[in-house]
Amino acid sequence: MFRTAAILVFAACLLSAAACQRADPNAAGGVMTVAGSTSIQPFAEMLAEEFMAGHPEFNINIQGGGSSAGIRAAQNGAAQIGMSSRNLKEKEKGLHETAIASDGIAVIVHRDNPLRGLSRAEVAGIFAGDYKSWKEIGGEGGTIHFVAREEGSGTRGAFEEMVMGDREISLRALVQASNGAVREIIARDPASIGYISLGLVDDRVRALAVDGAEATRRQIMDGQYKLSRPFLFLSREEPTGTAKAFIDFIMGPRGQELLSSEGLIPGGQ
Amino acid sequence: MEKLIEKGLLVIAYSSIAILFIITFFIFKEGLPFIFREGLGTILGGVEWRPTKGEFGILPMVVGSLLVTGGALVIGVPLGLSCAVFLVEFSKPKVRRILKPAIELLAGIPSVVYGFLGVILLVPLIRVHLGGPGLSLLAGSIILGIMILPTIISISIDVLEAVPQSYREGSIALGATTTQTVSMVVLKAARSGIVTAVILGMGRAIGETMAVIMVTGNAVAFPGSILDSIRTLTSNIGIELAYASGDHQEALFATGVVLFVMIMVLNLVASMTRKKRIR
Amino acid sequence: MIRLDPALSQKLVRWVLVSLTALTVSILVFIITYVLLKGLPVLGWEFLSTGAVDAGRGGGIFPFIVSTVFITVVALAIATPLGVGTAIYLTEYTRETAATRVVRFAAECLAGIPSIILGLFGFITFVLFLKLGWSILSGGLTLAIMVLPTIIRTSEEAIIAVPQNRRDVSTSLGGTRWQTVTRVVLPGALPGIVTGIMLSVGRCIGETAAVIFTAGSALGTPTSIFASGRTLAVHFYILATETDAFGMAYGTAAALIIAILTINTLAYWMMHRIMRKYS
Amino acid sequence: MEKIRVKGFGFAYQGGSVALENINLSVMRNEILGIMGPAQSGKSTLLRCLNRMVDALPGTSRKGSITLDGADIFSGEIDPDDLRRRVGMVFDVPVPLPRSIYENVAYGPKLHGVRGRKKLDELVEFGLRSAILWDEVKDRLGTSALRLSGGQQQRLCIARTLALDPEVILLDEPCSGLDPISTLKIEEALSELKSKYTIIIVTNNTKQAARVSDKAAYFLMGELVEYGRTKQIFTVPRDRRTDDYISGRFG
Repeated sequence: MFRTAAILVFAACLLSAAACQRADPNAAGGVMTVAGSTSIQPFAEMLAEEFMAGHPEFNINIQGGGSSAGIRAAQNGAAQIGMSSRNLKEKEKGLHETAIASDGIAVIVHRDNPLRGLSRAEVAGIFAGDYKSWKEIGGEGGTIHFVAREEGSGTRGAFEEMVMGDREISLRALVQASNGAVREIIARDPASIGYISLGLVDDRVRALAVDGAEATRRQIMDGQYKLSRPFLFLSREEPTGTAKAFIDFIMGPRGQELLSSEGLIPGGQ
Repeated sequence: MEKLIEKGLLVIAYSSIAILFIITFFIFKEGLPFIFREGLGTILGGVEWRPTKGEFGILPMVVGSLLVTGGALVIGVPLGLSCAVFLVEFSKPKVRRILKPAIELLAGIPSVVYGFLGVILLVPLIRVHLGGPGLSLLAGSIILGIMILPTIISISIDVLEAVPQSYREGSIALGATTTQTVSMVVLKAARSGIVTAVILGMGRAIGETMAVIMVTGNAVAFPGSILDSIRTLTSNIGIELAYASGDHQEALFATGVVLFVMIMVLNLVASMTRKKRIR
Repeated sequence: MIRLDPALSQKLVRWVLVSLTALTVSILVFIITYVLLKGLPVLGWEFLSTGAVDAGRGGGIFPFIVSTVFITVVALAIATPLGVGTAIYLTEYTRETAATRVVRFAAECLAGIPSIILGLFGFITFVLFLKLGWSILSGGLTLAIMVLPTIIRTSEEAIIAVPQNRRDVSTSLGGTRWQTVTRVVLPGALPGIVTGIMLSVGRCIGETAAVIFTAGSALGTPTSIFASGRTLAVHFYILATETDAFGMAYGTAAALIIAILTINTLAYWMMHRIMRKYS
Repeated sequence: MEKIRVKGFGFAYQGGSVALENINLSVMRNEILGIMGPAQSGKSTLLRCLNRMVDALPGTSRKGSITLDGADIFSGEIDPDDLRRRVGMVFDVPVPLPRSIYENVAYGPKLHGVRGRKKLDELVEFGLRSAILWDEVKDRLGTSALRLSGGQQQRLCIARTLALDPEVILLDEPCSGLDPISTLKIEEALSELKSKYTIIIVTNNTKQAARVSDKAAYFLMGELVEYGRTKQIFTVPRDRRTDDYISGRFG
C-alpha cells in the first residue's frame, strides 16, 4: 500500500516538475497563441504567415479547437486571442471583440450537379432527411448524400441556427470534421450536398443560391444572402503587444485585402 | 548504493502499473460521473447522439464498431490465414524467409496512409459500381481488413511453425495428403494460437481511428446495408474531441470508457487463450 | 455431399491458397509502390527543406520533419529509461512472483490500449490538467506511454537471451548485481534493446490519433518543447482530408513511408542477426 | 593452518530437495582438495556455497556453518561480493566474456575499483603468467577472447580469477570439455598455483583427482561418503562405495 502511494507521489512529482518548467507565453519574445474556430484557422494561419514575414520579431502560434474552446481560451487566458466563428451567447459576453471579417455559409453541390438553387426550407428538408432522391426537389440523379459538420462545430452551429431552425439534422447525415473535408467529399461525389465557409468554395464545387440569392460577397453585403456569420477575434482585455500588432495588421489594408482575396467579407463593412 | 539502485528500478518497474492506473483513473474520472448521471442504459441503449442537445445514445456507435471489426475479420482472417498456411506448409522456406519479414514491415505503414488510399481509390470504386456514398461500412471493413493482415499473418506463421514436425510426419505416414494433414492435424494443433492472432487483429481493428474516420462517413445511424455509412466509438472521439466542451466532452470520455472496457475484455480473453496454449 | 478425389482436392486447395496469397501480397506491394510512385517525384530537396505555404497546399514539409523528430526524441528519452529499467527489474532483480505478473499484465494491457484513448488521456492530462497545452512535450509524453510496452517487451527478451553463465562469471569475480547488469548484461542485450527502440521510433513517426490532440497542428517550426508542432503524419492527415493538394499529400506520405520502412528494415535486420547469433 | 572449515553443513533447494546433508571437512592453506562424485552428488552445490553463488537462488535453506579463516561466511559481517573476490571460481565450461583477452582479465580488478593502465597491465600479465597463458597470447591481448581455443579459454578464465589475487580458488570440473593436452596444461598450472593459494577442484575424473590433489573427498547423493588424504583414499578406501567408484565399478 505504502509502496504504491510512494510511486504515485513520485510520478506526480515528475509530471508537475515538467509542468512548472513551462515557458511563460506572456513574456516578451514569447510565443503568442491564437486558438479557436477551425473555420477561421486556415485564414489566421495565412495571415500569421504573412504578418511574420514582415515582422520576424513576432512569433504567433495558431491552434484549432473550435469556437467554444476559443471563447474559453480567451476567457481564461490560455490563448491571448480566441477565435469564434459564431456570435457570443449572452453568458459568454464580456470579452473584447474584433470582427475581422464575416463569412458566408455556402450550400455546395458537385460541379456537375445541374441544380442552381434551393429554398431555405428545401435545404432544411434535405438535411432533416425528408428527401431521398434529387428528383424530389427538382434535381437530377439518385439518392442524396448529405454531408454535415460534426456536433460542436461552429459552422454546424451557425447552419442549424440559420437554416434548420427548430428542425434537427438527420443522424443519417455523413459527418466530416472540417470544412475542407466536407468540400473534398462534395467535389468527388456528384450526388452529394454539404455546407462550408463561402471562403473555401472552389471551382470543383458549386455554391447554390438560397431563397433566390446567389452566394456571393456582393449579395451578403447587400443583405440578400442571409447565411452569414462573423469571424471574431476575442481577448480578455484591450489587446496589447503582439496581439495588438497582429490585429492591427489584419484590420489594416493588407490584412483586409488578403481576407477579401480568400473570399471573405472584410470586417470593416 | 546497490540498495538504492534496486529501489530505483523497483519504482521504475511499478511506474508502468502506475501509468496504466493513471490512464484508467483519468478516463474513468471524466467519463464515469457522466455515465452515472445519465444512466448506463440511456447511454448504451440510446440511439440518438445529439450531444449539444442533451442526447447521448451511443448504441449506433457500439454497433458500428462491432460491424466494422467483424467485417475486417471476414476479409482479413481468410486472406491472412491462407497466406500463412501457404507460406508455412506449401512454399519453399526461401520464399517464406523473404515474404515474412516483408509482410511484417508493412505493419509499420501509418494508418492514415491506408485511410487516404481508401478515400482516393476504394471509396469512388464502391460509389460508382455498388452505389451509396462510397464512404461506408464496406470501405471501412476492407481497409481495416488489409490493415490487420500483417498482424494475423505474422502471428499465424509463428504459430504454425511451432506445430511439431512429427505431427505432420505422422499424418503423412498414414497416407494423408498435405492438404488433409494441414486441415486435420496442423490447423487443429494450432487452433488456440490462431485464435490469439485473430483476437490481436480484432484489437487493432476495434482501436483504429484515423483510417476509419476517413472512409466510413461517420453517420450516427444503424446501417441498412454494408453500403451505408457508420460511425465507430473511436471515430466518435476522433471527430468531436477537438470541439467538445462541458457535457459533450464528458460524453466523449464516456465513449472512451465503453471502448476501454471492450478492449480490456478483449485483452483478458487474449491473455487467457495465450496462457491456455502455453499449458 | 460429393467426395473429392484427394489428389484433386490437394490441387484445388493449393491453387486457392496460391491465389489468396498472391492477392494478399499484391495488395500490400501495391500500397507501397503506388504511394512511392506518386510521391517520389514531389520528394526533392526543396520539398524537404522548406516550410509550408498556403496551409500546406504548397511549399515543403521541413517544419513537420522537425516536429516529428522532436516528438520522437522526447518520447524515447522518456520511454527508454522507463522501459529498459522495468525490463532490468523484472529479469534481474526479482523472481517470477505475483507482483511481477501484475507488472507484465499491466504492460500487456497498456499495449492493447488504442492510441485514440491515449490521445484522450494525453489531452485531458497533459494538455489540460498539467496545462502543458498542445505541445511537443504533451505529444512526446503521450507517445512515450504508447511505445513503453514495446520497449519493455523487446528489452526483456534481449536481456533474457544473454547467457546466464556470463552473469555467473561476473558474480563469481565479486561483481555486484548492478555491475553485472551494466557491464555484462546490458552490453549483451544492447542490439535487442536498440531494435526495440527503433521499432518504437517507427511507431512514433506513423502515429496520428495520439498526437493530433496532444501536440496540436501548428504550421510553424517548433522552437521549444513547449511549442505546438505538427508531425508528418498529422500533416498528411490534414492534407489528405481537408485539401485537394494530393501532390503534397503523396510527397508527405512517401517521406513517411520511406522513413518508417528504413528504420524498421534496419531493426529487423538487427533482430535477424541477433537471432542467428544465439541459435 | 586451516583455511576453510565446513561443519555439519546441509543445503536444500527450493521445494525442499536436499542437495547436501551434514557435511564435515576442512581444507588447509596451500592444499588442493579434490572432490569426486557422480552427477547430482552435491559436489558442485558445495562449491557454489563456498563463495555464496547460491545466494541468487530462491527458496533455499541451509544448516551448519562454513568458515573462512575462522569467520562464518554466511554471517552479516562478510560482504558476499568481497567474499567472492577472496574465493575465486572457475566454471565447468569456459565462459569468456565477449571482450578482448586483456579486458577479460582486467574485468575483475576493474569491478573492485582498480584504475590506472599501469596497475591493470601488471595484474593482467600476472594473471596470464600464473595460468601459463602469457606466452601464447602476449602479442594479441587486444583480440577477442572468443577466438581462443577451448583450453586457452579455460586458462583465460583461471587467469581472470587470479587477477583478483584471491585466497581460495574453486574449480568446477575445469577440464570436462578439454582434450588431454589442454588438461595437462591446466593441471600443470594448478600445481604451481598451490604454493600461493588454497584450491578446491571438483572433478569426475578420478585419475585427475589422484594426480593433483592432496586431500580427496567422495560425494554420493548429498552425502560425504569418504574424506581423507588422497593417497589413503586411492590405496585403502574405508568405504566400499568409494572403492567401487575409484575402481570404475560404480553404476
